[in-house]
Amino acid sequence: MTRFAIADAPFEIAPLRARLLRADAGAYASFEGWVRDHNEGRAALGLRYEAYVALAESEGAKILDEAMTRFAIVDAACVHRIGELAVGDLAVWVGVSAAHRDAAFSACRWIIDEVKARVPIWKHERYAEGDAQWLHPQADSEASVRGGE
Amino acid sequence: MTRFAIADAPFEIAPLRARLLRADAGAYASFEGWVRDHNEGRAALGLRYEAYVALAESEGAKILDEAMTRFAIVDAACVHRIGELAVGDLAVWVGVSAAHRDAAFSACRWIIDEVKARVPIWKHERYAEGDAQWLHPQADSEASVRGGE
Amino acid sequence: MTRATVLYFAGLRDAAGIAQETVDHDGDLAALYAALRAKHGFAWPQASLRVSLDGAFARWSDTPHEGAEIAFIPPVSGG
Amino acid sequence: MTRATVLYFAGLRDAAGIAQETVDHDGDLAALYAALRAKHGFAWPQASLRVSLDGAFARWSDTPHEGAEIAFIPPVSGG
Repeated sequence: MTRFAIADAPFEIAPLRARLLRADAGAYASFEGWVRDHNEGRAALGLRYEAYVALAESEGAKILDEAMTRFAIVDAACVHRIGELAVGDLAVWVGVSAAHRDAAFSACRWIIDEVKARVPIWKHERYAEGDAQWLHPQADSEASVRGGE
Repeated sequence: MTRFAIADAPFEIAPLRARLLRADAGAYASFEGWVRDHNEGRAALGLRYEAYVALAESEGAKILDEAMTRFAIVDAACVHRIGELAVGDLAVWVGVSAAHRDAAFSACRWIIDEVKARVPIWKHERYAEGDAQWLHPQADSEASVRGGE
Repeated sequence: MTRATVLYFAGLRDAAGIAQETVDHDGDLAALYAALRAKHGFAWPQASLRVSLDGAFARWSDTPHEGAEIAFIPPVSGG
Repeated sequence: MTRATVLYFAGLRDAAGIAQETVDHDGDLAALYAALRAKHGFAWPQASLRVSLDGAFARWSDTPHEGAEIAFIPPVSGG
Protein backbone atom coordinates (compact mmCIF):
# COMPACT_ATOMS: atom_id res chain seq x y z
CA MET A 1 0.00 0.00 0.00
CA THR A 2 1.78 3.11 -1.22
CA ARG A 3 1.22 6.46 0.46
CA PHE A 4 1.45 8.45 -2.78
CA ALA A 5 -0.46 7.79 -5.96
CA ILE A 6 -1.13 9.38 -9.34
CA ALA A 7 -4.79 9.04 -10.41
CA ASP A 8 -5.82 9.35 -14.05
CA ALA A 9 -9.54 9.55 -13.15
CA PRO A 10 -11.60 11.12 -10.34
CA PHE A 11 -11.06 9.41 -6.98
CA GLU A 12 -12.99 9.16 -3.72
CA ILE A 13 -11.51 10.74 -0.59
CA ALA A 14 -13.57 8.74 1.92
CA PRO A 15 -11.74 5.37 1.61
CA LEU A 16 -8.35 7.14 1.62
CA ARG A 17 -9.29 9.01 4.79
CA ALA A 18 -10.65 5.84 6.38
CA ARG A 19 -7.28 4.14 5.99
CA LEU A 20 -5.70 6.87 8.13
CA LEU A 21 -8.14 6.46 11.03
CA ARG A 22 -6.45 4.78 14.00
CA ALA A 23 -7.38 4.32 17.63
CA ASP A 24 -4.14 6.03 18.68
CA ALA A 25 -4.67 9.06 16.41
CA GLY A 26 -6.56 11.99 17.88
CA ALA A 27 -5.98 14.45 15.06
CA TYR A 28 -6.47 14.44 11.30
CA ALA A 29 -5.55 17.28 8.96
CA SER A 30 -6.26 17.29 5.26
CA PHE A 31 -5.69 19.49 2.26
CA GLU A 32 -7.48 19.53 -1.06
CA GLY A 33 -6.56 21.49 -4.17
CA TRP A 34 -9.47 22.27 -6.46
CA VAL A 35 -9.47 23.72 -9.98
CA ARG A 36 -10.38 27.39 -9.72
CA ASP A 37 -12.32 29.49 -12.23
CA HIS A 38 -9.45 31.96 -12.43
CA ASN A 39 -5.68 32.11 -12.12
CA GLU A 40 -3.43 35.15 -12.20
CA GLY A 41 -6.51 37.26 -12.91
CA ARG A 42 -7.51 35.31 -16.01
CA ALA A 43 -10.81 33.41 -16.33
CA ALA A 44 -9.99 29.69 -16.60
CA LEU A 45 -12.16 26.99 -18.16
CA GLY A 46 -10.22 24.01 -16.91
CA LEU A 47 -6.85 22.39 -17.11
CA ARG A 48 -4.88 19.33 -17.87
CA TYR A 49 -2.26 17.81 -15.61
CA GLU A 50 0.50 15.78 -17.16
CA ALA A 51 3.04 13.77 -15.19
CA TYR A 52 6.18 11.78 -15.76
CA VAL A 53 4.34 9.03 -13.95
CA ALA A 54 7.22 6.72 -12.96
CA LEU A 55 9.28 9.57 -11.55
CA ALA A 56 6.25 11.26 -9.98
CA GLU A 57 5.34 8.08 -8.13
CA SER A 58 8.84 7.49 -6.82
CA GLU A 59 9.39 11.13 -5.85
CA GLY A 60 5.94 11.33 -4.22
CA ALA A 61 6.65 8.17 -2.24
CA LYS A 62 9.95 9.69 -1.05
CA ILE A 63 8.12 12.81 0.18
CA LEU A 64 5.62 10.74 2.14
CA ASP A 65 8.37 8.52 3.60
CA GLU A 66 10.29 11.62 4.60
CA ALA A 67 7.17 13.10 6.24
CA MET A 68 6.82 9.94 8.34
CA THR A 69 10.31 10.48 9.74
CA ARG A 70 10.20 14.29 10.07
CA PHE A 71 6.91 14.56 11.98
CA ALA A 72 5.29 12.73 14.89
CA ILE A 73 2.48 11.40 12.75
CA VAL A 74 0.63 8.09 12.61
CA ASP A 75 0.08 7.92 8.86
CA ALA A 76 -0.18 10.10 5.76
CA ALA A 77 -1.25 9.81 2.14
CA CYS A 78 -1.44 11.90 -1.01
CA VAL A 79 -3.13 11.44 -4.37
CA HIS A 80 -2.65 13.74 -7.37
CA ARG A 81 -4.90 13.77 -10.44
CA ILE A 82 -3.62 13.85 -14.00
CA GLY A 83 -5.62 14.29 -17.21
CA GLU A 84 -8.39 16.76 -18.06
CA LEU A 85 -10.00 18.58 -15.12
CA ALA A 86 -12.91 21.03 -15.06
CA VAL A 87 -13.45 23.95 -12.68
CA GLY A 88 -14.34 22.55 -9.25
CA ASP A 89 -12.63 19.19 -9.81
CA LEU A 90 -10.33 17.81 -7.17
CA ALA A 91 -6.70 18.06 -8.29
CA VAL A 92 -4.80 16.88 -5.22
CA TRP A 93 -5.57 15.50 -1.77
CA VAL A 94 -3.33 15.15 1.29
CA GLY A 95 -4.40 13.49 4.55
CA VAL A 96 -2.41 13.10 7.78
CA SER A 97 -3.31 11.43 11.08
CA ALA A 98 -1.39 12.02 14.29
CA ALA A 99 -1.75 11.87 18.04
CA HIS A 100 -1.79 15.67 18.23
CA ARG A 101 -2.86 18.44 15.89
CA ASP A 102 0.47 20.27 15.72
CA ALA A 103 2.15 17.41 13.87
CA ALA A 104 -0.91 16.73 11.72
CA PHE A 105 -1.08 20.33 10.47
CA SER A 106 2.68 20.70 10.03
CA ALA A 107 3.07 17.46 8.09
CA CYS A 108 0.05 18.13 5.89
CA ARG A 109 1.38 21.57 4.96
CA TRP A 110 4.88 20.24 4.38
CA ILE A 111 3.68 17.43 2.13
CA ILE A 112 1.64 19.65 -0.19
CA ASP A 113 4.50 22.16 -0.37
CA GLU A 114 7.00 19.44 -1.29
CA VAL A 115 4.66 17.83 -3.81
CA LYS A 116 4.17 21.18 -5.54
CA ALA A 117 7.91 21.84 -5.54
CA ARG A 118 9.35 18.43 -6.43
CA VAL A 119 6.93 16.06 -8.12
CA PRO A 120 7.13 16.11 -11.95
CA ILE A 121 3.56 17.16 -12.71
CA TRP A 122 2.71 20.04 -15.03
CA LYS A 123 -0.44 22.10 -15.35
CA HIS A 124 -1.78 23.18 -18.72
CA GLU A 125 -4.45 25.86 -18.31
CA ARG A 126 -7.22 26.67 -20.77
CA TYR A 127 -8.59 30.20 -20.62
CA ALA A 128 -11.99 31.67 -21.41
CA GLU A 129 -10.35 33.76 -24.13
CA GLY A 130 -9.49 30.61 -26.05
CA ASP A 131 -5.76 30.28 -25.47
CA ALA A 132 -3.92 27.83 -23.26
CA GLN A 133 -0.48 27.51 -21.71
CA TRP A 134 1.81 25.34 -19.65
CA LEU A 135 2.63 26.73 -16.23
CA HIS A 136 6.31 26.46 -15.42
CA PRO A 137 6.47 28.68 -12.34
CA GLN A 138 10.06 29.16 -11.21
CA ALA A 139 11.61 29.71 -14.62
CA ASP A 140 8.83 31.81 -16.06
CA SER A 141 10.65 35.05 -16.68
CA GLU A 142 7.80 36.61 -18.60
CA ALA A 143 5.32 36.44 -15.73
CA SER A 144 5.50 36.83 -12.01
CA VAL A 145 6.11 33.68 -10.03
CA ARG A 146 2.89 31.78 -9.63
CA GLY A 147 2.29 30.78 -6.07
CA GLY A 148 -1.34 29.70 -6.15
CA GLU A 149 -2.96 26.32 -6.16
CA MET B 1 -26.96 29.04 7.79
CA THR B 2 -24.61 29.22 10.73
CA ARG B 3 -20.93 28.37 10.40
CA PHE B 4 -20.68 26.79 13.85
CA ALA B 5 -22.88 24.08 15.25
CA ILE B 6 -23.13 21.77 18.25
CA ALA B 7 -24.19 18.23 17.27
CA ASP B 8 -25.72 15.86 19.83
CA ALA B 9 -25.41 12.88 17.46
CA PRO B 10 -22.89 11.67 14.84
CA PHE B 11 -22.78 13.90 11.77
CA GLU B 12 -21.64 13.49 8.16
CA ILE B 13 -18.68 15.55 6.96
CA ALA B 14 -19.44 15.24 3.23
CA PRO B 15 -22.38 17.68 3.05
CA LEU B 16 -20.56 20.18 5.29
CA ARG B 17 -17.51 20.03 3.03
CA ALA B 18 -19.69 20.33 -0.10
CA ARG B 19 -21.10 23.63 1.17
CA LEU B 20 -17.57 25.07 1.22
CA LEU B 21 -16.77 24.16 -2.40
CA ARG B 22 -16.74 27.25 -4.61
CA ALA B 23 -15.53 27.94 -8.12
CA ASP B 24 -13.27 30.69 -6.79
CA ALA B 25 -11.69 28.51 -4.10
CA GLY B 26 -8.59 26.54 -5.04
CA ALA B 27 -7.70 25.32 -1.58
CA TYR B 28 -9.48 23.47 1.20
CA ALA B 29 -7.99 22.60 4.57
CA SER B 30 -9.76 20.56 7.20
CA PHE B 31 -9.16 19.30 10.69
CA GLU B 32 -10.83 16.45 12.56
CA GLY B 33 -10.47 15.54 16.19
CA TRP B 34 -11.09 11.89 16.98
CA VAL B 35 -11.46 10.15 20.34
CA ARG B 36 -8.17 8.41 21.10
CA ASP B 37 -7.66 5.17 23.00
CA HIS B 38 -5.36 6.92 25.45
CA ASN B 39 -4.78 10.32 27.03
CA GLU B 40 -1.96 11.41 29.29
CA GLY B 41 -0.68 7.84 29.24
CA ARG B 42 -3.94 6.35 30.51
CA ALA B 43 -6.01 3.86 28.49
CA ALA B 44 -9.34 5.52 27.68
CA LEU B 45 -12.62 3.77 26.89
CA GLY B 46 -14.49 6.81 25.65
CA LEU B 47 -15.73 10.15 26.76
CA ARG B 48 -18.65 12.46 27.13
CA TYR B 49 -18.70 16.05 25.95
CA GLU B 50 -21.00 18.48 27.69
CA ALA B 51 -21.64 22.03 26.52
CA TYR B 52 -23.42 25.12 27.69
CA VAL B 53 -25.13 24.96 24.32
CA ALA B 54 -26.48 28.50 23.98
CA LEU B 55 -23.15 30.08 24.92
CA ALA B 56 -21.16 27.51 22.90
CA GLU B 57 -23.17 28.30 19.78
CA SER B 58 -22.79 32.05 20.12
CA GLU B 59 -19.09 31.87 21.00
CA GLY B 60 -18.43 29.40 18.18
CA ALA B 61 -20.23 31.64 15.71
CA LYS B 62 -18.07 34.57 16.88
CA ILE B 63 -14.91 32.57 16.23
CA LEU B 64 -16.02 31.69 12.71
CA ASP B 65 -17.07 35.27 11.99
CA GLU B 66 -13.70 36.48 13.26
CA ALA B 67 -11.89 33.94 11.06
CA MET B 68 -13.75 35.32 8.02
CA THR B 69 -12.32 38.78 8.73
CA ARG B 70 -8.82 37.72 9.86
CA PHE B 71 -7.96 35.47 6.91
CA ALA B 72 -8.35 35.67 3.13
CA ILE B 73 -10.75 32.75 3.03
CA VAL B 74 -13.88 31.99 1.02
CA ASP B 75 -15.83 30.13 3.71
CA ALA B 76 -15.37 28.13 6.90
CA ALA B 77 -17.39 25.90 9.18
CA CYS B 78 -17.03 23.94 12.41
CA VAL B 79 -19.15 21.30 14.14
CA HIS B 80 -18.47 19.95 17.64
CA ARG B 81 -20.06 16.82 19.06
CA ILE B 82 -21.56 16.56 22.53
CA GLY B 83 -22.82 13.46 24.31
CA GLU B 84 -21.27 10.00 24.66
CA LEU B 85 -18.42 9.18 22.25
CA ALA B 86 -16.47 5.95 21.79
CA VAL B 87 -12.83 5.55 20.73
CA GLY B 88 -12.53 6.47 17.04
CA ASP B 89 -15.61 8.70 17.03
CA LEU B 90 -15.42 12.11 15.45
CA ALA B 91 -15.40 14.83 18.13
CA VAL B 92 -14.87 18.00 16.11
CA TRP B 93 -14.55 19.00 12.46
CA VAL B 94 -13.25 22.24 10.92
CA GLY B 95 -13.28 23.00 7.19
CA VAL B 96 -11.97 26.09 5.40
CA SER B 97 -11.98 27.01 1.70
CA ALA B 98 -9.80 29.76 0.25
CA ALA B 99 -8.21 30.91 -2.99
CA HIS B 100 -4.78 29.88 -1.71
CA ARG B 101 -3.51 27.26 0.72
CA ASP B 102 -1.72 29.63 3.10
CA ALA B 103 -4.96 31.21 4.25
CA ALA B 104 -6.81 27.87 4.30
CA PHE B 105 -4.24 26.24 6.60
CA SER B 106 -3.80 29.29 8.84
CA ALA B 107 -7.52 29.81 9.33
CA CYS B 108 -8.20 26.11 9.95
CA ARG B 109 -5.52 25.97 12.62
CA TRP B 110 -6.67 29.22 14.20
CA ILE B 111 -10.29 28.08 14.37
CA ILE B 112 -9.56 24.78 16.12
CA ASP B 113 -7.21 26.54 18.55
CA GLU B 114 -9.84 29.15 19.42
CA VAL B 115 -12.62 26.58 19.71
CA LYS B 116 -10.52 24.57 22.15
CA ALA B 117 -9.64 27.69 24.14
CA ARG B 118 -12.93 29.57 24.22
CA VAL B 119 -16.01 27.47 23.55
CA PRO B 120 -17.74 26.19 26.73
CA ILE B 121 -17.46 22.46 26.08
CA TRP B 122 -16.09 20.03 28.64
CA LYS B 123 -14.67 16.55 28.23
CA HIS B 124 -15.41 13.78 30.72
CA GLU B 125 -13.07 10.85 30.17
CA ARG B 126 -13.73 7.25 31.15
CA TYR B 127 -10.66 5.10 31.75
CA ALA B 128 -10.00 1.40 31.35
CA GLU B 129 -9.30 1.23 35.10
CA GLY B 130 -12.92 2.14 35.80
CA ASP B 131 -12.64 5.74 36.95
CA ALA B 132 -13.61 8.89 35.10
CA GLN B 133 -12.91 12.60 35.35
CA TRP B 134 -13.67 16.00 33.95
CA LEU B 135 -10.79 17.64 32.13
CA HIS B 136 -10.35 21.26 33.10
CA PRO B 137 -6.93 21.94 31.57
CA GLN B 138 -5.71 25.39 32.53
CA ALA B 139 -6.73 25.28 36.16
CA ASP B 140 -5.83 21.69 36.83
CA SER B 141 -3.14 22.13 39.45
CA GLU B 142 -2.93 18.42 40.24
CA ALA B 143 -1.88 17.41 36.70
CA SER B 144 0.24 18.90 34.00
CA VAL B 145 -1.53 21.10 31.52
CA ARG B 146 -3.23 18.95 28.93
CA GLY B 147 -2.57 20.14 25.42
CA GLY B 148 -3.70 17.18 23.34
CA GLU B 149 -6.78 16.61 21.27
CA MET C 1 -32.65 41.43 46.35
CA THR C 2 -32.41 40.23 42.76
CA ARG C 3 -33.53 36.73 41.81
CA ALA C 4 -31.48 34.92 39.18
CA THR C 5 -30.81 31.41 37.94
CA VAL C 6 -27.28 29.98 38.20
CA LEU C 7 -26.25 27.08 35.93
CA TYR C 8 -23.45 24.65 36.83
CA PHE C 9 -21.46 22.60 34.32
CA ALA C 10 -18.90 19.81 34.41
CA GLY C 11 -16.70 19.84 37.50
CA LEU C 12 -18.62 22.74 39.04
CA ARG C 13 -21.88 20.80 38.75
CA ASP C 14 -20.28 17.78 40.38
CA ALA C 15 -18.99 19.98 43.22
CA ALA C 16 -22.34 21.72 43.70
CA GLY C 17 -24.29 18.49 43.35
CA ILE C 18 -26.91 20.36 41.32
CA ALA C 19 -27.19 21.53 37.70
CA GLN C 20 -28.84 24.83 38.56
CA GLU C 21 -30.30 26.82 41.39
CA THR C 22 -32.23 30.00 42.00
CA VAL C 23 -30.41 32.65 44.00
CA ASP C 24 -31.43 35.92 45.63
CA HIS C 25 -28.48 38.25 45.75
CA ASP C 26 -27.36 41.86 45.70
CA GLY C 27 -24.07 42.89 44.14
CA ASP C 28 -21.99 41.96 41.18
CA LEU C 29 -21.11 38.55 39.71
CA ALA C 30 -17.82 38.42 41.60
CA ALA C 31 -19.66 38.76 44.90
CA LEU C 32 -22.20 36.16 43.81
CA TYR C 33 -19.45 33.67 42.98
CA ALA C 34 -17.74 34.31 46.30
CA ALA C 35 -20.99 33.57 48.11
CA LEU C 36 -21.70 30.41 46.11
CA ARG C 37 -18.10 29.27 46.41
CA ALA C 38 -18.40 29.49 50.18
CA LYS C 39 -21.74 27.70 50.11
CA HIS C 40 -20.68 24.79 47.89
CA GLY C 41 -16.97 24.64 48.64
CA PHE C 42 -15.82 25.19 45.04
CA ALA C 43 -12.07 24.72 44.67
CA TRP C 44 -11.65 27.20 41.83
CA PRO C 45 -10.68 30.77 42.58
CA GLN C 46 -12.62 33.31 40.55
CA ALA C 47 -9.53 33.97 38.37
CA SER C 48 -9.72 30.40 36.99
CA LEU C 49 -13.26 30.87 35.74
CA ARG C 50 -15.17 32.96 33.25
CA VAL C 51 -18.72 34.10 33.83
CA SER C 52 -21.70 34.47 31.52
CA LEU C 53 -24.93 36.43 31.75
CA ASP C 54 -27.93 35.45 29.60
CA GLY C 55 -25.85 33.28 27.28
CA ALA C 56 -23.01 35.75 26.62
CA PHE C 57 -19.66 36.12 28.35
CA ALA C 58 -19.83 38.90 30.93
CA ARG C 59 -17.56 40.84 33.29
CA TRP C 60 -17.26 39.93 36.95
CA SER C 61 -18.22 43.53 37.72
CA ASP C 62 -21.54 43.16 35.91
CA THR C 63 -24.64 43.08 38.11
CA PRO C 64 -27.34 40.59 37.20
CA HIS C 65 -30.86 41.82 36.54
CA GLU C 66 -34.02 40.15 37.82
CA GLY C 67 -34.52 36.81 36.03
CA ALA C 68 -30.97 36.67 34.67
CA GLU C 69 -29.34 33.36 33.68
CA ILE C 70 -25.83 33.15 35.07
CA ALA C 71 -23.15 30.51 34.49
CA PHE C 72 -19.67 30.15 35.92
CA ILE C 73 -17.51 28.64 33.21
CA PRO C 74 -14.77 26.24 34.36
CA PRO C 75 -11.72 25.80 32.10
CA VAL C 76 -12.98 24.29 28.86
CA SER C 77 -11.75 21.08 27.24
CA GLY C 78 -13.45 20.77 23.89
CA GLY C 79 -11.72 19.68 20.73
CA MET D 1 28.50 6.34 -28.84
CA THR D 2 25.80 5.48 -26.32
CA ARG D 3 22.19 5.12 -27.42
CA ALA D 4 19.53 6.40 -25.04
CA THR D 5 15.89 7.51 -25.05
CA VAL D 6 15.02 11.10 -24.14
CA LEU D 7 11.50 11.95 -22.93
CA TYR D 8 9.99 15.44 -23.25
CA PHE D 9 7.17 16.77 -21.10
CA ALA D 10 4.96 19.84 -21.05
CA GLY D 11 6.58 22.97 -22.47
CA LEU D 12 9.71 21.05 -23.49
CA ARG D 13 7.61 18.64 -25.53
CA ASP D 14 5.81 21.52 -27.22
CA ALA D 15 9.15 23.13 -28.08
CA ALA D 16 10.65 19.87 -29.37
CA GLY D 17 7.48 18.93 -31.23
CA ILE D 18 7.97 15.31 -30.11
CA ALA D 19 7.33 13.35 -26.91
CA GLN D 20 10.52 11.31 -27.12
CA GLU D 21 13.48 10.56 -29.32
CA THR D 22 16.43 8.21 -29.50
CA VAL D 23 19.83 9.85 -29.24
CA ASP D 24 23.39 8.67 -29.78
CA HIS D 25 25.73 10.66 -27.61
CA ASP D 26 28.97 10.61 -25.69
CA GLY D 27 29.45 12.61 -22.53
CA ASP D 28 27.39 13.57 -19.50
CA LEU D 29 23.80 14.71 -19.21
CA ALA D 30 24.81 18.38 -19.25
CA ALA D 31 26.51 17.94 -22.61
CA LEU D 32 23.50 16.01 -23.92
CA TYR D 33 21.11 18.80 -22.89
CA ALA D 34 23.36 21.42 -24.51
CA ALA D 35 23.28 19.46 -27.78
CA LEU D 36 19.52 18.95 -27.70
CA ARG D 37 18.91 22.56 -26.67
CA ALA D 38 20.84 23.68 -29.75
CA LYS D 39 18.97 21.21 -31.95
CA HIS D 40 15.43 22.10 -30.76
CA GLY D 41 15.94 25.71 -29.67
CA PHE D 42 14.85 25.16 -26.04
CA ALA D 43 14.55 28.47 -24.17
CA TRP D 44 15.46 27.03 -20.74
CA PRO D 45 19.05 27.18 -19.56
CA GLN D 46 20.20 24.00 -17.87
CA ALA D 47 20.03 25.70 -14.47
CA SER D 48 16.24 25.97 -14.80
CA LEU D 49 15.78 22.24 -15.28
CA ARG D 50 16.33 19.01 -13.39
CA VAL D 51 17.32 15.80 -15.08
CA SER D 52 16.35 12.17 -14.50
CA LEU D 53 17.93 8.88 -15.45
CA ASP D 54 15.84 5.69 -15.52
CA GLY D 55 13.01 7.25 -13.52
CA ALA D 56 15.11 8.76 -10.72
CA PHE D 57 16.49 12.28 -10.36
CA ALA D 58 20.12 12.37 -11.47
CA ARG D 59 23.12 14.72 -11.54
CA TRP D 60 24.03 16.65 -14.66
CA SER D 61 27.50 15.12 -14.38
CA ASP D 62 26.07 11.58 -14.66
CA THR D 63 26.76 9.75 -17.89
CA PRO D 64 23.92 7.70 -19.38
CA HIS D 65 24.44 4.01 -20.03
CA GLU D 66 23.31 2.16 -23.17
CA GLY D 67 19.50 2.00 -23.26
CA ALA D 68 19.02 4.64 -20.54
CA GLU D 69 15.76 6.60 -20.21
CA ILE D 70 16.50 10.29 -19.76
CA ALA D 71 14.12 13.16 -19.05
CA PHE D 72 14.73 16.86 -18.70
CA ILE D 73 12.30 18.15 -16.10
CA PRO D 74 10.94 21.66 -16.63
CA PRO D 75 9.75 23.60 -13.56
CA VAL D 76 6.81 21.67 -12.14
CA SER D 77 3.31 23.03 -11.47
CA GLY D 78 1.37 20.30 -9.72
CA GLY D 79 -0.93 20.95 -6.77
